[in-house]
Amino acid sequence: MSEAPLLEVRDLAVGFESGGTVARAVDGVSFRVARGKTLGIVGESGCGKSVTAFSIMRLLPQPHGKILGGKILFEGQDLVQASEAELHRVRGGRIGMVFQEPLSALNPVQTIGRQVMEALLLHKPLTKEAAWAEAITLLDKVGIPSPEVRIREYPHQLSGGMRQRVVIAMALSCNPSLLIADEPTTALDVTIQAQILELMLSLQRDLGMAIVLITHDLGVIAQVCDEAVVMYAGQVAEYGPVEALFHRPAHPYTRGLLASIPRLTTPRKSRLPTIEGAVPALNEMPAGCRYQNRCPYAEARCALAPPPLEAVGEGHAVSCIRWRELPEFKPVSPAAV
Amino acid sequence: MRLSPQAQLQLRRFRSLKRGYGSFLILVFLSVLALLAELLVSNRALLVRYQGHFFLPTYGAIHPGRDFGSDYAYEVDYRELKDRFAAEHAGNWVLMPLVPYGPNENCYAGQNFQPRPPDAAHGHYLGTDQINRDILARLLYGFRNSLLFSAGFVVMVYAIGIAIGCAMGYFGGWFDLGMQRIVEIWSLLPFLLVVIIVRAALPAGTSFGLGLLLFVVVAFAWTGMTYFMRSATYREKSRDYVAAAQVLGAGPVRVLFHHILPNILSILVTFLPFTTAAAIGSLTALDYLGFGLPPPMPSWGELLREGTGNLDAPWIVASAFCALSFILILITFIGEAIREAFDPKKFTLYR
Amino acid sequence: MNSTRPLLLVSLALGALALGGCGKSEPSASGSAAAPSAPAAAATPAPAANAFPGMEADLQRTLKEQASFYHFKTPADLAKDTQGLTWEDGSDEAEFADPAAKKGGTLNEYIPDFPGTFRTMGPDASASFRQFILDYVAPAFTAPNPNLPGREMPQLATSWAFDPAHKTVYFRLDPAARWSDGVPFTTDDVVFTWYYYRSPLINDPWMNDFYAKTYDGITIYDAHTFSVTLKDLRPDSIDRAGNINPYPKHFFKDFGPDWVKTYNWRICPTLGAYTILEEDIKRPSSITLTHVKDWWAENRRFMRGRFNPDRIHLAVIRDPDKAFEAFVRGDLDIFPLQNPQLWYGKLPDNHPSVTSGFTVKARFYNQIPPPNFALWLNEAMPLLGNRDVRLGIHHATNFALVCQQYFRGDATIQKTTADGYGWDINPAVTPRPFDPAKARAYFAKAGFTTQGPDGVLVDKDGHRLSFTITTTYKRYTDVLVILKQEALKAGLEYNIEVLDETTGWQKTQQKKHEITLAALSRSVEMYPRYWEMYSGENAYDVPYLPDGSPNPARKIKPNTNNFSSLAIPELDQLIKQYDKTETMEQVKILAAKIEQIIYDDASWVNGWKLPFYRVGYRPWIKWPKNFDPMQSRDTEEFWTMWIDQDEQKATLEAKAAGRSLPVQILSYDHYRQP
Amino acid sequence: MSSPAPILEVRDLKTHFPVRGGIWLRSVATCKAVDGVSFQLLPGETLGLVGESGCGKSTLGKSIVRLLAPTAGSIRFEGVDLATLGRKKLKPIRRHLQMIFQDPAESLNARHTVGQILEEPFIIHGIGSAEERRASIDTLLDKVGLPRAAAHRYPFEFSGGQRQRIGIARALALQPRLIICDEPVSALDVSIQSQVLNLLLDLQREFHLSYLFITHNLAVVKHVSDRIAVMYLGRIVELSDAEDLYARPRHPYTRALIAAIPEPEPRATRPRFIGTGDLPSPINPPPGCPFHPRCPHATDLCRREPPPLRETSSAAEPSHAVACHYDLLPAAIPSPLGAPQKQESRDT
Repeated sequence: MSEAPLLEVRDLAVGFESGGTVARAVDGVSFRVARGKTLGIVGESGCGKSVTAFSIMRLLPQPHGKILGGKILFEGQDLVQASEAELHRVRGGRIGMVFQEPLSALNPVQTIGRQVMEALLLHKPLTKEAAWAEAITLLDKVGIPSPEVRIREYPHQLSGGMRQRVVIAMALSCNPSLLIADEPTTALDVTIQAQILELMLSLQRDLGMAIVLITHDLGVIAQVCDEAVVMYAGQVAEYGPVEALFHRPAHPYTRGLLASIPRLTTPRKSRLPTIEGAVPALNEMPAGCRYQNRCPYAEARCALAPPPLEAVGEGHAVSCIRWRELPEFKPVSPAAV
Repeated sequence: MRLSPQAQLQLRRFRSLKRGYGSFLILVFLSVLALLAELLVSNRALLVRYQGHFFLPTYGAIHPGRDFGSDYAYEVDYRELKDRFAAEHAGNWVLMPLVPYGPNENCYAGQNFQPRPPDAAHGHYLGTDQINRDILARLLYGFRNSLLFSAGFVVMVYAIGIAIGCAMGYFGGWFDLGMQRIVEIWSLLPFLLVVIIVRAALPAGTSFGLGLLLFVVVAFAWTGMTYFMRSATYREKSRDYVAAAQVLGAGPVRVLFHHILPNILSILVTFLPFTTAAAIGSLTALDYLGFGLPPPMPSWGELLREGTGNLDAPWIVASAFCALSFILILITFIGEAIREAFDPKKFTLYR
Repeated sequence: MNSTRPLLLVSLALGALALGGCGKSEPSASGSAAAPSAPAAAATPAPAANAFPGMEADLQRTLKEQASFYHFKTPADLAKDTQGLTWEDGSDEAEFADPAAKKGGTLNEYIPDFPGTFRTMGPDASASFRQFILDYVAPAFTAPNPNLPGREMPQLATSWAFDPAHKTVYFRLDPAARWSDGVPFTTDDVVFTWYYYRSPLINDPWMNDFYAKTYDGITIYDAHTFSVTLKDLRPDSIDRAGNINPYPKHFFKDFGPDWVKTYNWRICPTLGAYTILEEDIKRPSSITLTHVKDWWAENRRFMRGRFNPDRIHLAVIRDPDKAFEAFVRGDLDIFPLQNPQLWYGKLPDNHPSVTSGFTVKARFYNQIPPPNFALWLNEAMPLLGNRDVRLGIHHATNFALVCQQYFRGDATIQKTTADGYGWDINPAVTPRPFDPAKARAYFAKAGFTTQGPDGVLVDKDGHRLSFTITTTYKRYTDVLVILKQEALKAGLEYNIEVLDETTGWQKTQQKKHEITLAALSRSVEMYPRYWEMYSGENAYDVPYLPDGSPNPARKIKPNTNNFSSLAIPELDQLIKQYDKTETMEQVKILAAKIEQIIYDDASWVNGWKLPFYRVGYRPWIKWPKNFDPMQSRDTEEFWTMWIDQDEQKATLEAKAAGRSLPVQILSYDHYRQP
Repeated sequence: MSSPAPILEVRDLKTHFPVRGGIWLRSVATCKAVDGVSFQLLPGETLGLVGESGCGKSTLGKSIVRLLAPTAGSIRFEGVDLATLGRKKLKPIRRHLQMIFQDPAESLNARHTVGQILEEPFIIHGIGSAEERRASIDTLLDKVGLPRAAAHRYPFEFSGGQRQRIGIARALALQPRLIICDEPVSALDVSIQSQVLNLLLDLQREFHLSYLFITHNLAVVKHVSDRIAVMYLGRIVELSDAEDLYARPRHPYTRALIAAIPEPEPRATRPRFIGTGDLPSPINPPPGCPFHPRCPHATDLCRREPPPLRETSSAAEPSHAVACHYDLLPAAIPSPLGAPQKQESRDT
């Protein structure tokens, strides 16, 4: 990973203004995405993972959301400083986006063909006929059966999985180099989820694009990502290659998460390890490590200063000052069915 | 009853919205003034001292002229009485209200009927209308009529709208279907035409007073409320807290009154200012067209009509227009503030 | 007034004409609505549409079937028939128009609505527009001379002769008369006119009935000579026979069962001065009348000097206030200012438009029966059947104050129900004055002795002395408000109910009102009418038992103008006699008796009348020396004004330059009655 | 198998909804959300009910607590058939039959304090004086691990996990014997989910509760259940001991489900089965076996005849029923379930 990354987020800080005060929903987040790779951002609700994704596209809810600092370098261009016109070229052109709820991402009164076509025409100099043909090709590519028929249908006539495929087709319409997928499978059933994930991976292989996948599901991360960022309370807790993260988690939070998920291999009806307590509210964040109130290993010094990101291994970093002192993590035995 | 913290929060937020809260205070103040109109603007004296006795004529039965030494059996003219007592120096006196004119009274006895411009010397601060009635008095009493009308309107529309709308939303099925069709047909009836027809159908001698007018207007205004109540109930009914109550064994009455209604209360409160404005608007419109309150009941619509017909006497239309706009603006500000205070979006900034 | 409906002008809404500041906005209620519902004698069941053989065939069939009505004789017979009769031609009477009037120019006026039809008969035909194409402009055979009550003036007839013995009037028509489309006017049209009025197809039973009851037959002698025979002899027989507007037979060749539709927008050729050209119909904003080219009657006596403007532009302005503004602005040339709110309030003498001389204000005292504004007490209602209550109401109703302060002394209280016919009908009758004490005495007699806390009298059963006054005159609401305030002094409460025209009219016609403020407009006639408003048969279905006592089971008769539900046998007898009288002397004696009974009954509370009409107009509009004829009700009735185009130009230039012209506030009081 | 009397016995339960259309809202079709479901639930046992959205699992749960009226079949709760009982007669039974809902934010009335919410069951059933009720509320809050002061606060002041505890406390209030858990942890974050699951398991042990545990999460359901029923299009397609189901899934659908679980284990080498197609609509379920349009092994028989739920294990083994015409042993599963796919591309 010596070459320049496709996307580099540096020290990103995002705030939401309300009644005169600004709550920092994302605070000092940094990560990189290499070309053709998949980066997962995982965390619980409110940890800032979606805000980070929206910040990359500069799609924060206005007028309350603001980027307070940091850089978002995409193909060498800082999107934080980019003008609206430049952003417009980037969005849907170089970066595609897939949302959680496909139904709300589609216009209910237009056929899916028109919507895909529109996405195409916005960024490519095509005739209408060519765009139409291209739309059919795209729909075929995302695995929609008999696309020449389906193209005339309306979103409500499709199933959730098919809709998500359409959204992906729109995101792909201009051969983006980066696809940002915000919880793309959360609203879908397991079997459909597996299909969509499979589709995204195969498309990535074919088109060579990078993917930023935002999810709360560690299983999804493990299945499809190369690297992952674990976020907690607006900050990066740990990041690294998925193998390292799942087998040698360095942050107590990552460990807690991994332990608390029931797996097929977990003894039935056994007590699950838990993370006690809850995430503090944004305006009640403690000084120092934000995880300290829930951390079984917390000490007085954890409250002194925010822990820096320390390198643990190749591309693996953790934001915990005690990571070296933690007991060894017992990896879960590989799944066997 | 303790306000729920959400309600307290909403109340606090409403108070913090200066414009809306200020408008609310002004409106309350004006309403109190209007309700006490007789003490401020009236042709009846506040206090009369006559032959050692005190009289409080403001409220209650009329005093015929004979009671105070005049020779007529109809109500005494207190202004005249005041002058007479003052001239007699017999220890009798009369205390008149700030504006010593009634809303229906010809204030220039013996002179031509014609609009007269504002005349502070005579106490006609806003002038008179074309039959010499004090405009300030008519404005104030007209405002009271509007207030009473809208209060009654809101209560009745809410009562009917909530009852029918909630029943439709809660019971659903054929009842809902049937009522929906009825409501649709009912709300298609041309309101003004029906008011005219209803008036004609009433037996002679029935004066079209505030109550009856209210009844007729409400009879055609309740439908709008049912739509909101129906859909709100429908939405709330399908939420899990209702299911939870049902699983606990709660019956429809408990579910409706204990669970659903408190949860749609905020909709009702949000609609309140707009319903009030609608009531004032429709009363004014009906009066303007001459299908509202029977003359000579003071009303803003009537003043507006008279004013627009007498543009050469601009103080009539100006008074009515300013008063109406002012009140409607106040209500709009209040409504805006309530809506903002109740805005659920305020609770969540981002997901 | 020259009307095709000499007897049916008793219509409620027209009452406004004389008094209303916006009088023109009042449509006259259809005569048939006010008509007794007696079936038309001449009416036969309307033939089915497909069975109608066409107008010409139907006319021939009718002439054959009704040979006792339509007579055809020769010129030779005429000499025999008119032997010994004197032919009159009105030549000894002075004209009222100014022969020096200048022709030309455009007059701008307004109508409150675009007409619903150009027909002058049938549905929608009696809207205010009709006066511009018929009532005020189309000539009849003869018409009453507005300066000489009781005398006729020539119109289409050059001369006429009256044969009282045979109740017949002979007419010689002007051979030069021709319709505006050039077709000569002949007795063919006269025959058609009677056929038309008597045809059930016109959908107007009242008209059918009237033409059946009034006329016994017509006789045609030649193309320009005919006679009309009346059923009864009345003091105004000549007018009854002569004051009829003929219709052009050639235009009605498509007349049939669906004529209401087919003729709705066809423009009827006229014998009068003005017609409508297709290109001047600007729906919905205006209509323009154009003077007929080479009008046959241009130099005829009683026609010359009239109908002077070339064009009359009628803008449609629905809102009277807007219309007034348009007048002040200069968009309209003439505007009625009858209402004191207009004359004194909106256009006072010191109004810039008046002081700059751009608007002339004129008051013209006329002599016509005014609309009889009054409170009509419905005796069929509880309490109002009690004469003491009615007398109390008389004394508790302060119309004097209305006349003095609301109408600023311009109005006077009506003396009888029929003022304005040129003679004092009953000198013994005087309106009862406003007197709260007297009123309270009468109310006490009726049992209303205690005064409630609100000042309203209450009887021992707890009935409040409270009545609702129903009216359709929105603009007189203030009058009622004044009456209400005053009545409270007598312990009487009036509730005011202002209804729209249709509903209010219906309510009073159904006799569902307690009291109504209403007026019946009356045409300019020789003597008043009583039957419609005061006869018992218009109050109840069977008013009396055979012995003459009131029928206890009688039912209110709806759709009549007896607003007081008056049923007095003695009065009915008098009215019956009155309607058969042949001489004016008899008429006067009977009318005095009738008025006395109505007065004594006290169901009619005398309202106000205005003895003039008032208008504002531009200084370039000129009038004859005496302004209008004595018996004119508004400026358009006789079309005596003319436009001085030079002065118009000068005035407009002066106005543009901001120069003032002489102030003109005129009063023509040579016809003013003491 | 001699077992104690079942606490709940559902037999051939059907819950159909008319699909209305046109201005008169005539019934134009029937949505067969639950179409002939039978199972038993023993005291103290957890039966997991798993399936994808639209399979009818929630409808089944709601039918059992009679939030929905079943169309046919019986629901015997401790011997009493609830399916046809009126509201009045149902009320005393409801004390023993409670429900926990998916979204605690939705299932708690935002206008009531936690105290009011927890007091309501007692008020509805007229239990205890005000004093006693307050004491009960304190006990309940202790039980679910919330501070007693919570009684005076409102639901929105709590986090998702705490709210679900309130919901659980409410369900526990009347000391039920059976609780229908309708996706109780689906709306919760991972770290909270385990807390709630632990609580549910603790409570079960303490009060000898029976759970009908409805979820779409196969890992969760395996963790909490004794037995598991897999639903597909309104029917149970497989019902077995929990361990056995995962070890030896017999229905192709169950296999597809298990294969689709994203295990939090990179480089997992489980056989992957990516089924094609979507769940058909329960309004027009396919004839024959409802799974046949998606089943790689479907035959004409499958297309023609709906397979009954039949026992496949021998008497010695725990019961394992499946609704499939064929005995598909793992070895017999052909290629789509075969080699792991798309692994190599990620090993750079």
